[in-house]
Formats: sequence, C-alpha cells, structure tokens
Amino acid sequence: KDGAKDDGKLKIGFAVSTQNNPFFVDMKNGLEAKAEELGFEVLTVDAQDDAAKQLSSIEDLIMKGIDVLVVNPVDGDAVVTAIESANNSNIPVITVDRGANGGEVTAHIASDNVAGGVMAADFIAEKINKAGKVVELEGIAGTSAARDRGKGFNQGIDKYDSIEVVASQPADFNRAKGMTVMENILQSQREIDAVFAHNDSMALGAMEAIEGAGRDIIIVGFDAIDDAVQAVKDGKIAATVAQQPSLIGEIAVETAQKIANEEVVEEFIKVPLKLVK
Amino acid sequence: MEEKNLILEMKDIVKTFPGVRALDGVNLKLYKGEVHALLGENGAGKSTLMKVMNGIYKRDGGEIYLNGKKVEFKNPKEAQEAGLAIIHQELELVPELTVAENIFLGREPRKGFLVDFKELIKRTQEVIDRLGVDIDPRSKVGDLNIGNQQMIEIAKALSQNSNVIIMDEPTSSLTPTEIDILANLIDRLKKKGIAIVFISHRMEEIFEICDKVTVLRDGKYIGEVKVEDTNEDELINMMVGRKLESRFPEIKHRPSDKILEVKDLVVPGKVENASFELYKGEVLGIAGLMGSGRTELAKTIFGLFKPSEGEIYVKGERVNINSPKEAIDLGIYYLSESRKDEGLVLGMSVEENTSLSVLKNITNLGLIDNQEEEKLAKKYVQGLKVKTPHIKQKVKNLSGGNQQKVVISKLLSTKPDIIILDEPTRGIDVGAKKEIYELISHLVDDGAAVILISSQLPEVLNLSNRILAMGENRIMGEIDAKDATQEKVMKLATGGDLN
Amino acid sequence: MTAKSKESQIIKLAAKFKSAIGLIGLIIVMSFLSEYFLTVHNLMNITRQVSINAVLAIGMTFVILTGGIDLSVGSVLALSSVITAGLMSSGMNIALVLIIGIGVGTLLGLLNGLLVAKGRMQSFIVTLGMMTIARGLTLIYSDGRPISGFDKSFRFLGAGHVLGIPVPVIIMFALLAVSYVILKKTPFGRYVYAIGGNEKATELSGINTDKIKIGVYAISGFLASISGIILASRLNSAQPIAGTGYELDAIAAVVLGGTSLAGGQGGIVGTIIGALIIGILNNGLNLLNVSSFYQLVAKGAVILIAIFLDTRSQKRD
Amino acid sequence: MTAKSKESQIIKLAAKFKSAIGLIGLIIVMSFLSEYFLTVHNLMNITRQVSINAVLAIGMTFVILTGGIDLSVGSVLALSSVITAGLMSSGMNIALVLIIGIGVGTLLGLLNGLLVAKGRMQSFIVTLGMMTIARGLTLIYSDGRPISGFDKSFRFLGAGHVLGIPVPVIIMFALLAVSYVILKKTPFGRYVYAIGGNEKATELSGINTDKIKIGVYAISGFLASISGIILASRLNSAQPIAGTGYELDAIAAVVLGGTSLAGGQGGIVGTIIGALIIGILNNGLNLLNVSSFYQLVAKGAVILIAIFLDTRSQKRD
Ligand SMILES: Nc1ncnc2c1ncn2[C@@H]1O[C@H](COP(=O)(O)OP(=O)(O)OP(=O)(O)O)[C@@H](O)[C@H]1O
Ligand SMILES: Nc1ncnc2c1ncn2[C@@H]1O[C@H](COP(=O)(O)OP(=O)(O)OP(=O)(O)O)[C@@H](O)[C@H]1O
Ligand SMILES: O[C@@H]1[C@H](O)[C@H](O)CO[C@H]1O
Ligand SMILES: [Mg+2]
Ligand SMILES: [Mg+2]
Repeated sequence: KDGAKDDGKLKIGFAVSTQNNPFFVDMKNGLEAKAEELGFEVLTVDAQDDAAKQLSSIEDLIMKGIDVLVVNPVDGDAVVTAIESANNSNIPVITVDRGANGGEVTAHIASDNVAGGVMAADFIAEKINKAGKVVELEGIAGTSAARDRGKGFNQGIDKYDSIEVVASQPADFNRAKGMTVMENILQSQREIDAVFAHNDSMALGAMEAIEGAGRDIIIVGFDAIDDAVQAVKDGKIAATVAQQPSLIGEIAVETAQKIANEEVVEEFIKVPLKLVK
Repeated sequence: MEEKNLILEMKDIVKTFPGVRALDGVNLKLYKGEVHALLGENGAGKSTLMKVMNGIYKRDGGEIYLNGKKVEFKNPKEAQEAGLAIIHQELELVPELTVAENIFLGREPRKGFLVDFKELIKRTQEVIDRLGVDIDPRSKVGDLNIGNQQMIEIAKALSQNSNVIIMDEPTSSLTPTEIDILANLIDRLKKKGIAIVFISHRMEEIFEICDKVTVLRDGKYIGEVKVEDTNEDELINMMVGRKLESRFPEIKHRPSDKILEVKDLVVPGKVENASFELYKGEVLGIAGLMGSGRTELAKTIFGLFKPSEGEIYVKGERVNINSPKEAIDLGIYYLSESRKDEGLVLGMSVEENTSLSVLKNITNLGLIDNQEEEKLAKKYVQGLKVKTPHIKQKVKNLSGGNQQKVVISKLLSTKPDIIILDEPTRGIDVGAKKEIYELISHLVDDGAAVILISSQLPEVLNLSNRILAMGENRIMGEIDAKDATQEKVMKLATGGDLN
Repeated sequence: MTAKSKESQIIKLAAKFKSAIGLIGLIIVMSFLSEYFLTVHNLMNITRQVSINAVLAIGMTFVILTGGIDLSVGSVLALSSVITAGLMSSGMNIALVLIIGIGVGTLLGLLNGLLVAKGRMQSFIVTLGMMTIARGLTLIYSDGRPISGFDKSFRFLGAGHVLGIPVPVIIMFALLAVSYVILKKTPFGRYVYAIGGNEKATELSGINTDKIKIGVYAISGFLASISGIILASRLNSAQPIAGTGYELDAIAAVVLGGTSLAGGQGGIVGTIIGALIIGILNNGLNLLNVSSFYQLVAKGAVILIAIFLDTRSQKRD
Repeated sequence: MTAKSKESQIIKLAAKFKSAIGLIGLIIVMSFLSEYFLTVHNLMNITRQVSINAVLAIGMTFVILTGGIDLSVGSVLALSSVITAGLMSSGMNIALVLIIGIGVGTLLGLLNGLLVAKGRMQSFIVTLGMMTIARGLTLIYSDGRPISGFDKSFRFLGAGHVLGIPVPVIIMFALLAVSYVILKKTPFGRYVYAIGGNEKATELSGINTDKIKIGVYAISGFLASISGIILASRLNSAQPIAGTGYELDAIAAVVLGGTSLAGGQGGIVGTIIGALIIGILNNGLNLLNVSSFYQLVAKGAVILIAIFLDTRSQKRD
C-alpha cells in the first residue's frame, strides 16, 4: 500500500479519547514528536471522551485519506464500527492505551490497567503489613480506566483477609473532586491506613485533603504525571503506578512506519508499567 | 400672547410601520395650563404620536419644538429630563417591585451609594396622598388590581414634576370614583400651568375635563377645536367621517329558560356567598367599585378559581367547572378584562388568535384546514371591522382597540350560550363601542345570555335587563334596570338600602 | 388583501433563508478551505453524524417552543440505549425490545412533563434532576459497562443504507417531516406555540395547557430514546456514559436555528439548520486538522458569529 | 397601613423560611443517618467545600435575576485559575498576578454582557460559545497540564484560617454581604430586579438597561475568576479542566434557592441555601458511602424533592 504516500510523507491519523488529562497530552506529544522526527504528518482528532464523537472524527480522518489510523478508543466496543470503516478503506489500525473488541487491529500498544490495579494493591498491602483499612477513589463511572483499575485493585486486595476497603467513592479523575470527596471520607472514617486513587489527579487532591486534616495516610496514585512524581520525591505520596504515555505514543509511530513498510509487527506490544515509589 | 404660552409643538409628523402609515402629517400644539384631548378611532395614531413625542419611536418626518427650540429626543430618558412625562396606555410596570420602587424607578432618592428607602417611602406616600387613594407604598405592584396599577402609573408620571403630562387612556380601567379623583387632580395641575394631553374614548370625559381637542383619523390630522365651541356629534363626525346614531341600541330582553344558576358560591378571600340566576335572552349587568370582586366571581364561574362552597347549575344541571376548557365545553365564555395578559397571544397573528379556541373544529384528518381558518378570521375581521393590513399581522402590532376586537372574535367563534364580558369596551372607540353594543343586542336576540361587567355605569344601565351591585366581594343587591339610576346602583354597591 | 398576504409570505420566506445565512456561509468557507469537504461522500458523512443530535434537537424544539427546556435528553438517550441493548442480548424479541426501550424514554419524558405541568416546577431544575437520575439508572442497569453483541438486523438502524442513503439520515428526515406537520398543521402544534407566546391566554382560550406541556416533554423523551437506539446500533455498543453534554448541543442547534428560548417563536426547519452548522463545524475542524485546543476556540467563535449574523438579519422590534 | 405592612413583612419572612425547608429537612435527615454529620468540624468542612460553588452562584444570581443565564462560569474559572498560576510561577508580583487573573475573568464577563445587551443575542448561546472559547484558551495557555508550584502566601487564600474559620468561607460570606447590599439597597440592584420583571418598563423609565445587563455579566465573570483563584490555591494547583459542569451546579443552587429563571424574583440568601443543599448532599452521600451509581439517583431525587417542597410552600396564584 503506497498510493497515499504520493508526497512521500506518511500520513498518520491519531484519534485520541480526550485531552482533558495530562496523560493523554503526554501520549499525543510523544507521538507527534516522534512523527516529526521521522518526517511524517499527523492529523489528531480529540473525542472529548465521547464514543460517538470519536466515530465521527475517525470518519473525517478517513475522508482525508490517512495511511495509518492510530486510535486511543474512548471505548473498546464502540470503536469497532470506526475500525471497520478503516478496514473497509484498507487503512491499517493501531490501538493505543485501550483496546478494541472487534474489527481488524494490526497492533495494540498499551500498559495493562488491570495489572496496574493489582500492582497498587500489592504495594499497599506490603506497606501496611497486610492489615488495615483502605479507601478507593474511583474514576469517572463507566470509563474503562476506572473499571479496569478498580477491578485489578479489588482483585488484589481480596487476597489479603485483613485488609478492608472501608469506602469506595467516585471523584471523576478530577483533582478538586478528589479533594472534597477525601475531605468528606475523612469525616466519617476515623481510621484509614491507605488510599488508592484511580489516577494521580485524584491522588493529589486527596493529598491536600489529608494534609489539611493533619492525618497520616499512605497514598497511591496512577499515571506518574509530573506533579505526582514530585510528590513521591517529597514523600507526600507513597507511590504512583507509572504508565509511559509518551513512550506509547512513540512506539505507535514506529509501529505505523513498520506497517507502512509492510514489515511484520507484534500484535500486542506491552509497554511496561512500573511503580514509582 | 397665546404664542408665549406655547410649550410644545409637533409639525407634520410622519411615522410608518411595515405596511402601515401610522402618522401622516400630524400637527399638535400644546399650551401652558391646558388640557388637550387627542381624539380618534382605534388605530388613528394617538399612541404613536405620543411615543414619537417621547423619543420612544423615531419619526420618519416632521419637527418637534419645545419652548420654541427644535428638539430631538433619542430615548424616553431625554424626554423625561426635558420635562415630559407619559402615562402609557398599556401599563408599563414591574410587577415584582414595590409601589414606591415603581413610581421612582430610575429616579430613586439616594444616600451615598444606597437607595434612601425612608425618603423613597415618604415621597411615594406624598404622591399617593395627592391622588387620594389608599395604597401601601410597600406593597408589590403585581398584587394590585388593574385599577390600582393604573393609579400607580398615574402617580409615576405625576411624581416627575413635569411641564407636560401625556395621559394615554388613563381612565380605561378606572371606576367613576377614581375618575373623579383624577379629574380633580388634572384641574390642580392645570392651574399650575402644566400642559396635559388627555386621550380617552369616553366622550363625556372630554367635555368634563378638556379644553381643546385635536382629532386624528387614519393617521391624518383632521383639525383642532375648542371644547366650548363643539359638541359630541361634531367630534364624532370628525373622528369617523360620518354621523353616528344614538349610542345605545334598544335591546329587547326576552328572558326565557334559566341557563345559569349560582348558589352560595364561596371562594375564600375572593367571592363571598354569591347567588344569582341568569336567563337566556337577557343581559345581566354587574356593577361595583374597583376591587369589589366582579372579576373573581366571573373567573370562578369560568373554572379559574376553585370554590370551597356553593353550587353552579348550567341548563339545570349541577356542574363542577375545573378549568376554562370545561367551561367552554359547557358553552360558557369569559372575555378577560386584561387582553394583554390573558386575552391574546401577542406574537401570533390575527388569524391564529381568532381560531385558537375552535381550532379542533376546523381540522381535516387531524390537520388544520387553512382555508377554513382564513375564512373564519376574515369573517370576523370584516364583521367587527378590525383594522389590520391583513389577517397574518401579529396582534401586537394592532392598536389597543383592534386588539380587543380580536379577543371578541375569538369569543364569538365558539358560539357560546353564556357570555361573560369583563370590561368589554375598555379602550375601544365610539364607533367600535357601538358595534359591540349592537353585537350584544344580536347575541341576546339569538337567545344567548350575557353577563356584562363594566365600570361604566351608563353601559350597564342602558344594556342590562337586571343589574347586580357588588361590593366587598359579595353581591350587595339586585335591581331591575328599568328602575335603576347611577345613584341607586352605587348606593346598593356600597351597602346602602334603597328604601 | 391576498396580494398583501403574499407579500408578507415572501418576507417570511426571506427571513427563513436568512436564518440559513450562517449555514451557507460556513459551507462556502469550508469548500474553499478543504478540498475534501464538498464531496458527496463527506456530505453524507456529515448528515449521518448530525442525525443523533438532530433527532434530540427536534424534541428539544417542541419543549423550547413552550418556553421550557429539557436537560435530561442525554441521559435518557443513554438509559434507553443500555436497556435496549441489555434486553436484546438477553434474547428478547427485537420488536418488543424496541417498544420497551422507547417506552422507557417516553415515560421519563412524561414524568418530566408531569412535574413541570402539574407540579408547577421550573423545567430547568426538573430535567436537571431527571438528567442525574437517568444517568444513575443507566449506570446501575449496565453496571457501568458498555453492552454489546447485537443482532445483525439491529445494526441496520444505525449502520444500514437504503438506496445509498444512511438509515439514520432517513430516520432523521422522516422525523423532521412528521414534526414539521405536527407543529405547523395540527392544533397540538399550534397550542405549543401559543403556550410559549402566552400561557395564561392559551389556558383561558379553553386549552388544556397541562396536557400540551406533558406532551412536549414526552415527545422529547421519545425522540431521545430513538436517538439512543440509533446511537447504540451505530456504535454497535450501548455506552453507559453516552450522551453526556448532548443536551447543550441540542439546545445550541435549536437556538442557532432561530428559536427563542423564551418560547413561542421559531421552528423545526431552523433546528435542522442549526444542527447542520454544528455538524459541519465539527467535521470541518477535523478536516482542516485544527489542533484540539484551538478547535474549541474556533467552535465557540463560529457559534457566536452564526448567531450574531442571524440576530442581525432579523428585524428588531 | 403600618399594621398591614408589618403583617405582610411577617408573611414574607415566613415564605423565606419556607424556602429553607429543604435545607433544614436535609440537615435533620442527615443527622439521623450519620453520626459524623452534625459535628463542628464537618460543618466547617461543608461550608469550605460549598464556597467555590457559592461564589459562582452569587454571580449567577445577578445574571438570572435579569432573566439571563451564564454558562461560561466554569470555563472562566479555569482560565483565571491557570493564568494566575502561570503568571505566579513565572515570578510576577503576586498583587499584579491577582489583578490580571481577576481582570481576565471580568473582561470575558463584560464581553458576554456586551454581546447580550448590545448584540441582542440570547444569553444562553452567547455564554455557551464563551464557555467553549474560554475552555479552549485555558487548554492552550496551560497546554492541557496542571500548573503548580505556588508561593506559600498564596495558599492562604484557599487553605488558610482566620480565627479558626477557613479563608474561603470568610470570602464567601463577605461577598454574600456585599452582594446582598448591592441587590437590595442600591439603585443598580433594584434595576437588576426591574429588568428581570419587565425590561421594557425599565427602559421606558429612562434606565440604561444595557449598562445594567453588561454589569451583571461582568460581576459573574469577576466572581468566577475569584472562585478560580480560590480553587487553585486550595488545590495547590491550577487544573485546566477545573470547573467543568460547575455552571449547572451554580444554576441549581440559584434555582433551589427560589430564584426564578424568568428573572425578577428571588435573591442571594436563597442562593446560599441552595448551595448548602447541594454541598450537604454531596458530603452526606460520601459520609454514608453510597455507591457511585446510586449517588446519582439519590442526588437527582433530593433535588427534585427540595424544589417540590419549595414550590408547594409558595402561594400559587
Ligand atoms: N409597532 C408597530 N408595528 C406595526 N404597526 C404598528 C405598531 N404600532 C402601531 N402600529 C399601527 O399604527 C397605527 C396607529 O396605532 P396607535 O397605537 O397609535 O393607535 P391609537 O390611536 O393609539 O389607537 P387606540 O385608540 O386603539 O389605542 C395602527 O394601525 C397600528 O396597527
Ligand atoms: N393578584 C392579587 N393579589 C392579591 N389580591 C388581589 C389580586 N388581585 C385582586 N386582588 C384582590 O381581590 C379583590 C377583587 O379584585 P378585583 O379588583 O379584580 O375585582 P373587580 O371587582 O373585578 O375589580 P375591577 O374593577 O378591577 O375589575 C380585591 O380586594 C383585590 O385587592
Ligand atoms: O490511562 C488513562 C489515564 O490514567 C487517565 O488518568 C484516565 O484515563 C485512562 O485511560
Ligand atoms: Mg393607543
Ligand atoms: Mg375586574
């Protein structure tokens, strides 16, 4: 497939789920920087976390004759229609961060959110000597990140009989909400040993609340955004499960190049998670 | 020497609206200390002329001189500052604010940055006292009845201490008591050298209150006469361009079957123990002072208030009326005293307003039959001589009187047996009034029963078969129209005994 | 009089065309800016994308014409969508599933209407409450997970074509036509306008205003559930968080189409124009590869310009 | 006459108390449900949390009283917040930073007002456009990333205490008091009500209604930026997506407080009551550890019940 490369430039369509989170901004920046380095063109569309909008904007990308589609699905099922459209136009598809549950996907590049949840649970268990009370701050109800991290975390915690999840409340991946919800939980839970937040924004909000209340609680976040890494260094939060969004973006471009050159690529490229502590 | 006292002069004023030449070379001269009537049929251009004078409308031609100087008011504020005050025909008040705040809106006394409420109330009380009415400066305007709201509108203009006061139909919602108060007030203002423009469709007021008359017809200037040099017939001739016969038609009341009976009806705070009967082929007049509860009684029958006690019988059957729809289905129709708030959908056309109550009857397979609808509207536009460029005109662009005719068209379209008319001639010109009287006469001839609520006693006296006098939310007495005089009716209404 | 009324009809028509100024302007500008824009394929693409919002906006037009507002449409869309998907994957007969799915939306709309009309509560807050409740119910029903695995036949609704035209577009135009007739030609439609113009006067004209008001909210709920079903079919999956923020897009379409939020004035044709403006804007910004942050600025600015042009072109009175 | 007016004042007072029925009911119910609820510490907690929304809602009250609406408050909050944070971390003098941060919000508010008043456009669509634009500008300015690293002194605004009372609470009550005086005691405030009650009459009384309308949107923008700054200080970080959806919470507070969206009726005290209802609701649901999906249903239902009680207790006419 080389027809589209008439100007010699590979044209990558990138459909990102949202930009409302530094995680995705990093992913996008990583992807765009790599593409520039290699002299490719990138067309980015943002679905603002709306699956229908994502479908529409992928249709728009196909209109523009992209060579490869890199999609970070808002949702794994809903994205299938879009992927099928790309398939019909003979455009290879790469999914990043979140998978698709159908259509023909050439490569999937991601870290494993369920595994990350388990990782956080194990870390907390170790820190509190396998006994104690923990709080979970949930992401936006209905999103795959919230679902998978919650699932992994609870699976992890279930292994330890003496650890109890005393409160599990939504704070919508949002720092302000993370703070108020934590403040409220602090009112009703006199004993809390650890908090797991589905992302760093909420973890940092919770950190402010806990500091304000003068209590001593272990906090674990997810994403390793700059602020959180700094907070870990300062000893204010215990750890954050690091994804490598920028790397995910870079690998996506490299994979796209390989596909365009008709090289064989791995179907699932795992980007390692690591615990920043 | 007269010219020295000339305050305001309008020369060759022209104003057009899309499809309408509302003013076509109109002149008006106002002198110190005179009450100058502006007369003309509905839609003649009276209100438009006043709005042009006040900078509310921009004129298309002509000149205005104030104290000999050419003026150009860009907005009402400039006119106000130059000493012009206006009482609007359609009440322009803020229902949520208090009486005091409304009267001094935009001119409230201040103490630093704040409104000086003490002073505000004091000044309001002064103005109200000058008017001689009993209204609390702190009450919300929205809680007052229309008559009192009209008095607030008057008080507002009065409080501006202007040299020129325009009164656009100030008396249309007042009863004789308040009209007397206003007449006295005008007399005092006149003596202070204030010039007043007085617009009214009640001829007797012109002769009682005014000094001069300027007549408009179809937006054209017809002429100016001194009241002492003219008479009613001449004025009417100038207004309508022809002679009109005697004002009240002879109504042949032939009361037959009892069609409505109200027994001991009570709506707490609104209607107390009302009982009366109504027969086909008669007009039952209801007279009373402002706030006597006439409107409330009518609205209760129309299903707008829920009675706590009492019974209503229509054509011998006991009925429970919970909504206007149920009332209309029983053949009752109520014409509201407030056409703007309760009578019309102002943004809709003449046609759409006319058909609103009977839309269901002119459908074809569930769809509105446009031809039928047009026919209906045209029938009433012609029959009632509604002055409008076409039936698609929005009613908000019609003059007040013509709007009233549209409400009447809507009523007639339902062919009701029991018709309650609440101030049906408010703001209507002599010719149209006569048409409405004749209409009532026809309706009665056709066997309908009419309840006529009016603050104009001559109307009630001349058109009714029997008259109920109301006061303090109750029916104080009944009198046969043949035996009735204004004095007797008022005496009844205020709780007096006729014997 | 006939000549005159014809003249006024021409004026009206011209006014209507003017309300499309923004749309036409946008189309011209876009055609110059992007070679991909004015192709049959892309135009088909846009109308299909617009159909979901347009169907919501049609219902919203009814509500707004009475002077009300319906903030619950996005959540109702999601609820109908997951219930339909859930029942379908449980193997229930598809016709029955659709009836229940649409029924649920209509019922919630009805409830909105009852609270507004009989409860005399402000529509904004009633439907805000309903928006929250319906979202909660959606998440509860779906346990926060998307539901997928549909019948092939079901996918026809969202992804099928008839004579080359996408089915959602056909549904949209059918609903548009029916709504147009209802609003312009039936007594019910006339009452909708009358209530928005002067509710008191309408009531005194013998019209059961409560019934009409309940009706418009029910219609809005009904159409929200239809668009929820189309969306599920189009996405091949029912999303529990679908429709978030759609109420604002629907309202924007109505207002861009020249309908006044005060009620009584406007119409369904304008609404479709408004929905198209929003759709073209989204499509165009993607085609032009405007970066996502700047897209927001551009979108806001174009909305302001469109409404500004439209307001200018209307006679002030 | 004095007796009458005293009586009417008592009736008015009673009506105001009734508008707090929902609040008092909620407090009683919550006290029974959770032992942690009625503690000084938690009440302080709630008022602090409420302060952000309350400050927005105070501005929203001005706008709604004129019959308008301001959907842009959440985005303006975010924009002021990131600009303040950005300038501060660039080392600019803190007083100057605050002036610019607040100035930007006020300016956008002013722009809203100009478009509504002079452009005669519907406030809903103007502020919807502005909401989108301001969000875009926020993301552009911050490149979608939170900005942190503040002066210790700056943190006082959001996290400090004076005599044991949180600073945001003090700011909220100070703004409440000033706004109350403006609305009830100054000519400007009376004109705000007058415009909402009858704009035409107000204009005919010689009042420059455009100026008043521009003023209320500017006030709303001003207060939105103040709350943005408090929020940044409280979170120790300015979030580019802060304030998303806050406009609905602010409007809900105003309406729950008994202010009519039609304008002309209501007031600032009710708004604070409304904000407290929402705050207590959020706090209570957390204290009770209600699971996330059911929280939505409960929240929607309580809003409906509160407004229902309030509507019931008002005289129908
Ligand atoms: N805003 C407007 N738009 C279009 N036509 C108007 C407008 N205002 C008034 N007109 C028309 O101008 C003419 C004069 O109206 P105006 O209100 O001045 O009459 P009027 O003499 O005051 O009548 P009335 O006695 O009924 O109050 C009428 O034909 C009316 O329909
Ligand atoms: N909105 C209101 N709020 C409080 N009281 C009212 C209201 N409207 C009317 N009333 C009171 O109800 C009584 C009767 O009202 P209304 O003046 O309408 O009677 P009416 O006899 O029809 O008088 P009108 O001459 O004005 O037609 C009066 O005591 C009046 O003050
Ligand atoms: O992985 C991402 C990030 O963790 C973000 O915080 C929420 O959405 C997820 O998909
Ligand atoms: Mg007039
Ligand atoms: Mg009356």
